[in-house]
Amino acid sequence: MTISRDSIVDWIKAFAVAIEANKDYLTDLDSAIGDADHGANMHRGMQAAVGKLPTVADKDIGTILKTIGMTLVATVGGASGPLYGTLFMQLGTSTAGKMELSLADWTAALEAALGGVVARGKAAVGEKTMVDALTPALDALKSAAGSDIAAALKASAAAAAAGRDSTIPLVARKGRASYVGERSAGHQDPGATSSHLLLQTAADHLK
Amino acid sequence: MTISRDSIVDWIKAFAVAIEANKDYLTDLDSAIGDADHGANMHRGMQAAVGKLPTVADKDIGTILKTIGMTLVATVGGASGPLYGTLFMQLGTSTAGKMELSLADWTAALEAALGGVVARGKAAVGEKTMVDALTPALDALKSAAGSDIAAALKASAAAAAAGRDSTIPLVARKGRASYVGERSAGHQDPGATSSHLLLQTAADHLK
Amino acid sequence: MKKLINKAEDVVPEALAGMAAAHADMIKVFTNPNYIVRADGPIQGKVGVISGGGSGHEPMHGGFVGMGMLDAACPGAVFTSPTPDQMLEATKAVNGGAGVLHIVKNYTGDVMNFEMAADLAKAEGIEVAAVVTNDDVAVKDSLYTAGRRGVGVTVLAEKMTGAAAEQRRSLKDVAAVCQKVNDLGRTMGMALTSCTVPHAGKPTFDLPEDEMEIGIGIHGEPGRKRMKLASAHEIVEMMAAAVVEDLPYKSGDEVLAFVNGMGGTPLIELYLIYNELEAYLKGKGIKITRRLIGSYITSLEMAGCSLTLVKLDDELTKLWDAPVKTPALRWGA
Amino acid sequence: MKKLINKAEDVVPEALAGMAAAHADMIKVFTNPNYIVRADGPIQGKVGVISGGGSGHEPMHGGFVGMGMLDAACPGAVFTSPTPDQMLEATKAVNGGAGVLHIVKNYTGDVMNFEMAADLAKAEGIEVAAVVTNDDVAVKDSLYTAGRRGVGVTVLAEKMTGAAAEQRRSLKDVAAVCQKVNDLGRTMGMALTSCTVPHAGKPTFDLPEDEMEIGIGIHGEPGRKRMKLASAHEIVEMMAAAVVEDLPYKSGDEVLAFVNGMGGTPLIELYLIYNELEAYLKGKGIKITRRLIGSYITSLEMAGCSLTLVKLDDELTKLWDAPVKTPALRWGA
Ligand SMILES: Nc1ncnc2c1ncn2[C@@H]1O[C@H](COP(=O)(O)OP(=O)(O)O)[C@@H](O)[C@H]1O
Ligand SMILES: Nc1ncnc2c1ncn2[C@@H]1O[C@H](COP(=O)(O)OP(=O)(O)O)[C@@H](O)[C@H]1O
Ligand SMILES: [Mg+2]
Ligand SMILES: [Mg+2]
Ligand SMILES: [Mg+2]
Ligand SMILES: [Mg+2]
Repeated sequence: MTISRDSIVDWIKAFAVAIEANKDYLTDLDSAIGDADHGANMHRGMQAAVGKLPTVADKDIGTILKTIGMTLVATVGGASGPLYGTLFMQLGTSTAGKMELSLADWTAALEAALGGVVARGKAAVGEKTMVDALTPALDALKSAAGSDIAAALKASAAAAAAGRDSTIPLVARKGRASYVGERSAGHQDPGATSSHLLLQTAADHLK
Repeated sequence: MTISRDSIVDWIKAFAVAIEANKDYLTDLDSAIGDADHGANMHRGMQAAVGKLPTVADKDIGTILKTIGMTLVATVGGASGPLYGTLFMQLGTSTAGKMELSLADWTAALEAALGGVVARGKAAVGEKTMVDALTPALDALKSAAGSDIAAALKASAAAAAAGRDSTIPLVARKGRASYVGERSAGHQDPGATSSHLLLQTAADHLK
Repeated sequence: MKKLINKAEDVVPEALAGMAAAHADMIKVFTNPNYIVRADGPIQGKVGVISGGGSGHEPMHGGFVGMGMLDAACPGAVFTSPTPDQMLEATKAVNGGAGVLHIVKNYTGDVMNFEMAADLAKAEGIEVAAVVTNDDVAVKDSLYTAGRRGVGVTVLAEKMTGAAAEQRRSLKDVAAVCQKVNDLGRTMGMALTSCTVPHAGKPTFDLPEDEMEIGIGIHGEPGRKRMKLASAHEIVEMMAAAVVEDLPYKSGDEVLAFVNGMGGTPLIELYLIYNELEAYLKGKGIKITRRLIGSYITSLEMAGCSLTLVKLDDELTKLWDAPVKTPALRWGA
Repeated sequence: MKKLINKAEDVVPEALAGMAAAHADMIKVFTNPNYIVRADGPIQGKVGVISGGGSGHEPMHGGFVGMGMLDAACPGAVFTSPTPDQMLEATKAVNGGAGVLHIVKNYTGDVMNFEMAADLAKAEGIEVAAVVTNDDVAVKDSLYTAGRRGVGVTVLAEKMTGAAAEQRRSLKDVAAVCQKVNDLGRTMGMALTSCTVPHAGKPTFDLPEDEMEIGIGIHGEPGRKRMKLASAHEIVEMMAAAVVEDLPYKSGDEVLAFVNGMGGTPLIELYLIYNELEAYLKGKGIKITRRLIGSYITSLEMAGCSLTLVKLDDELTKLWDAPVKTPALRWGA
């Protein structure tokens, strides 16, 4: 069992659809502790990314994912632009030349992606950022090593959901939400929420 | 029976109190068809006028009324400043040197005052201004010539009230309310309203 | 009422004190009666140019006092014409022997108060001329009204008139420039929200969340009509058409375009409006050769804008380009 | 949402088109990616000074492009940091061989995007330095936050840094001036009302009619605390105390005071606030020797203000006084 290139393309599209469906929700979350643009930012970026897909859909997975990353860097802006851009560029670097991915490939790619996000944003778990969704998702993937891909992806999405929820009580220490200090507690982090969507659509579409 | 100097002073004070009590009401009327300042304008002016009273209360009626007029010109501003200023200055000119007024003196003084207002503002009856309250008040005074002063003043106040009410259906043709054209119909004119207060307090206090 | 103020009655004196403290290099502020003069005036042999009106329209007029524009401004209470004593003192203060021009916006109160002041000044031997601005096309100009309101053109007229005075032209010539700007200028305004007069404490009018007022006055006076909120494109089309057709401005005309914010409108929206206006005028063959974009004649915190055009010729263009150094308008100095 | 716009997604490009049309004598606007450069640049031998950030803060930064201030500005989406490709193109466009300085407001997004752009520019052989402004005393500066936000000081730093670059100082010196202004500057802001991000379509936060938010950010980010609406006197006392005590500014200090409107605040209120600020500082023995009053770093239509102080010495005073000719700030030219 492997993850096909076409399902990677499907996943990108599905993520764009999920972002569109959750645009106002993400923006509402960002209104509470940020500046009310996370939904619009991600939507603008993913629309551009989907627009770029036809030019690379027949290339290898690494090229596709790198292109998505570069597109996001050039269109999203804000904090999420460099972070999601780096995430996809690292996914792409890790999968360069591949036409399909094993579970181990995918796990390694996500590890590289998370590494890139942390290198760029310097956030640790517990600081109320997308890292709080991505880290448990990666851990779940690692724990599922050797098992069925669908099950592993599902476990990783579930872990991302739990990670997302874990941000609610946290006091933000990174990004714009850190400016409100204690008042950020009680609100769900928008970036962790979009990151869960990323991994949920991955579980739903990668095969 | 005559009107005493002291009752003239009382009247000025009572008019100031009536303006204060109706400040928000006058401003509300001015909000609908003007610029929401008639109450504040008249209040500012009458406070200053009352403040000036002690310096002239022992002078003749003409001096008192002229001083009030000049004070209003220098403190009210807007359309009502020159108009009420002129009104009082003309009352003063007409009563120069007098220590008491007969009904005929008062009627002549109001005639001069209205003449001054019309000369300055060029409004005719029916154009939705203070002239609509002052004109019938003067007419009522004239009709009451020879009768009891109290009754004449009462009739003149009642006529001013009717004149004030007559402005409601009118379309404004003078002053700021004329800018709204047809939309001014249905609203009571603020200046006619304050002019009624002027004549009502006269009826209540002149003796 | 949400305002950065102390007591309603202290708004004007305290803001004037702030202006005085901030701009001592350009202006001097007198109180009781209130007026603002150029720090370097009176200038012998130069016509003095004065304006004034209610407060709440800042920077107009006080922010326009200085080299190349006004010699004095008389601020009244909020939205209330100043009084003759202010204008008289200002007239005397700026009199350099060449006469004084009063630029008066066409409101009954302003006109009457300036008239009384001019009579008093003339009685003291000062030559006074007056020009009444009345550029607001939203108001029907007929025998049955107080005529059109003076709005946006006033700002532009003050600039060009001030430049003419700076050239030591005669009172008659300076007044003629002012009259010419007024005659070649037209304005239309609109509001998205009401303003709140400090003394009144509540909005002058209510405007539902999906409506706007077209043809609003600068004191929150009701306008031509209330309509459903429209796009910037439609709003500009509607307002610019009313302005263009009124003079009318014709294909081949060169104009000064003034996109003005009413006080609560952010600059990003004014630039967007300017973009629409230029496109609209281009379609009519009218060329914008000079422009002013910003909040210069305001209505407290009202959100909205006004569009003003002035047809330019060589003389007016040069007067517009001439140096000006005031708190609110400055170039070439 | 009441705005003078067409579609939410067209606000930034249409406003940029308006700026381009309005100020062709001073600036050139490029699109895809979006950036604004001086019409007369690049200038050989002069350090290029660049800034950028989300839109919605107009006139910052685009309105500050021109002689004596910025060589380029990169406008992002509303309240969203621009992207590295914009900054890279702008950096290349203004490079006159003496290096390029990036002035970056301290927001995670801005810092990361500018870092990426600097890496790309360096890879193309352009010398790049960056100064991050972080003057907002409302935010706790600790290891556990993203640090203080860059706010009002940015405007003043851009002016003085631009003046230093105009003198042909080296990249190191120009960056040092910028750093110095930032180090000597502190700001605090407050809001009376929320702003509405066009894409969001509704206010970022709700503020009851009798409350205000102290320590607000320029993106409508929540501030230090929410309080009952207070008088201008109390508001200034509270904000100025936080600013003064932070550096701290001391008796005998000379300062540049910047009273900034958030976009929906009328000028009359800003002058009233300035009056309070000057009185407060006088009480502390701090002397305002230069000042800026107006809406220069805004948050769309938010009502509110911010107070910025920069401690001045001879060098900074001269840099402040140096001629500047941009759409939004202009003197001596
Ligand atoms: N330093 C960081 N590391 C990781 N994630 C971060 C960091 N800073 C912010 N984020 C994420 O970015 C999200 C906000 O993105 P967005 O609203 O698009 O950008 P901005 O904060 O610039 O407006 C936050 O919810 C958080 O998850
Ligand atoms: N030309 C005029 N003649 C007589 N009265 C007038 C004239 N113009 C205005 N008024 C009166 O003045 C009143 C408005 O006064 P006020 O609100 O104080 O001044 P402003 O209109 O300048 O704001 C109107 O209600 C009207 O009665
Ligand atoms: Mg955000
Ligand atoms: Mg009125
Ligand atoms: Mg008035
Ligand atoms: Mg943002």
